[in-house]
Amino acid sequence: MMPKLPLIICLAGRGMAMVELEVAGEVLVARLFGEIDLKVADDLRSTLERALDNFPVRHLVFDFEGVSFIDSTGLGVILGRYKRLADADGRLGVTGLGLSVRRVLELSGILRVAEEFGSRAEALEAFGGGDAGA
Amino acid sequence: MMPKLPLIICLAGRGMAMVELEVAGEVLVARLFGEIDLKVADDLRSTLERALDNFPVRHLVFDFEGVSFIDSTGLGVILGRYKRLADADGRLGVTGLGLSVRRVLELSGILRVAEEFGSRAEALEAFGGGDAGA
Amino acid sequence: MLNRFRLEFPSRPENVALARVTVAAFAAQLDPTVEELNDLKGAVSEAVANAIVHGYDGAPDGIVIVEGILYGDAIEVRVEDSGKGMEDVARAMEPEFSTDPERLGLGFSFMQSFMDRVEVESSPDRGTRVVMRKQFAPRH
Amino acid sequence: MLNRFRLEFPSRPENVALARVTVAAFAAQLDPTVEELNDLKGAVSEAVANAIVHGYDGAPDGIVIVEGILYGDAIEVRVEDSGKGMEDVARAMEPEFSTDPERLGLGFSFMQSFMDRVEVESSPDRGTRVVMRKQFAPRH
Ligand SMILES: Nc1ncnc2c1ncn2[C@@H]1O[C@H](COP(=O)(O)OP(=O)(O)O)[C@@H](O)[C@H]1O
Ligand SMILES: Nc1ncnc2c1ncn2[C@@H]1O[C@H](COP(=O)(O)OP(=O)(O)O)[C@@H](O)[C@H]1O
Repeated sequence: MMPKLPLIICLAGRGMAMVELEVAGEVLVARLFGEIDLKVADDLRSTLERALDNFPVRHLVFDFEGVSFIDSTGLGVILGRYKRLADADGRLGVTGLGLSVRRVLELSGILRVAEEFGSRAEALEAFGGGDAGA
Repeated sequence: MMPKLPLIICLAGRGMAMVELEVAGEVLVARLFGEIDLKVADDLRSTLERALDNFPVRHLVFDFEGVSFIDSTGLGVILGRYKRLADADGRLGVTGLGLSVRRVLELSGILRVAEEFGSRAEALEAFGGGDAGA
Repeated sequence: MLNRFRLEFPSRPENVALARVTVAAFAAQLDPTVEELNDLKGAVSEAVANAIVHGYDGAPDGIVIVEGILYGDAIEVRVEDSGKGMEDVARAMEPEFSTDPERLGLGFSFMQSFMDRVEVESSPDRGTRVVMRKQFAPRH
Repeated sequence: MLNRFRLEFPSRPENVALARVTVAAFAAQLDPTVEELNDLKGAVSEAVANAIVHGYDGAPDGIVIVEGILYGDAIEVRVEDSGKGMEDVARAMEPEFSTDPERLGLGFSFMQSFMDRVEVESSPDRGTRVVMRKQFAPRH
């Protein structure tokens, strides 16, 4: 059994959390916040990579509830991390899609690859991640 | 007895109400909205002047609750209208002061001239404007 | 005279948001819907990110110029860099074409989805200009 | 290289808000408090309104230039017009001095209250430049 990872908070610039990560079993859950664009892309990428390097993650869940804006640079970071897992039958879950986020997820085709859930808890249940994030 | 004036709504630019006026007895009550700067100054001035021309107003009440920003141009419009009434013992009431509005009202000295009230209704009661705006 | 603005800033990642906000504040004069404003911000974000990432290869000291012009109920936005430019604009604009494996190659597609018209002028070593236009639904 | 921007727009009343929003979005990179941001917006509003109302006598086709530069935790904002300028800057900056009876003459006083430093260069028929600086409380 994997221990539940203590919350990792990654700060974007001065004091604003841009992502909070939690590992539950084989699922990495990332709650995104604010504007996900070029400004935070490098930090977000390396934060996610570090988590994937250090934990035996199979599936990814992104919670966009706190996201006010995301562009193709931000989506590239997400899809890039998912590609690491896709070959090993990894699944990609998304939740918390506001109007503008849904629009770009649709345009990018991510909504055809990802499974949408009503909450992080539902995603975790579907992906077998136990009760974390509930 | 003055009839209670039907609500006058003045539109600033495209669709945004910048001021709503109501005359109750001898009191003109102006609810301001949005950003009160050079963009709306001329319209606001002429709207207030028209009301002062057409009704026997003695006292003025400004409700800033809906105001997100005001600068010295906006304050000038308010003080200018009050000057018309000050010689005839007119009173100036203000209400709904958020932090930023309070700051500029203080800096401008208006808070030394004006009486602050907890609501439009309280201002009207103090100025003898009857029950309008309650 | 039509209303317009010109904004210049160095090619730093944090200025993508500056460009978005400025264009949105300018467009707000046309009282657009939330969706129209989101689309506009999305298009600006793509074009400015491209200027920084591709035009200047991520170097923070290039100059990016964003201009906006209001024509009636329409807005034109131009995003310009003096960076490395492109050999083949048509190719670059194909969906999922990217010279950077970390990127999706969807920037131009997004701009085209968000705006009514997107024109790109570019020449190698001289730079790139993206001219976009969007007609807002009349609000009168 | 320090981060900076330069914004140009015609002297139309609706562009006072554009200048406020752009400066605020730029300053947001320093993560200022709401009060600091309000002060900054207030100062910009006063300087830009002056450029339009006094510098260009309300004509909408003058060019106003707003620049911002970040120095550590401080911001410098410059507002420039090529309008009619002033003979006597010291006099103009006195509280309640105004050449327009409809105005309060408090614009420069407000700028001085809102910012740490305000410098004005002006020459008749050439124009006016207001340079303001504000140090934000360190947020680290
Ligand atoms: N401003 C620019 N300067 C130079 N090349 C550019 C510029 N904008 C786009 N390109 C080229 O066009 C390609 C496609 O751009 P785009 O559709 O935005 O996708 P992406 O940015 O994801 O690569 C880029 O990979 C790049 O090679
Ligand atoms: N940009 C400018 N160009 C020309 N004159 C100016 C400019 N800014 C200010 N002034 C002059 O300085 C005076 C005082 O300015 P200020 O303190 O802002 O008060 P107000 O704008 O209310 O008159 C103005 O009345 C005007 O004569």
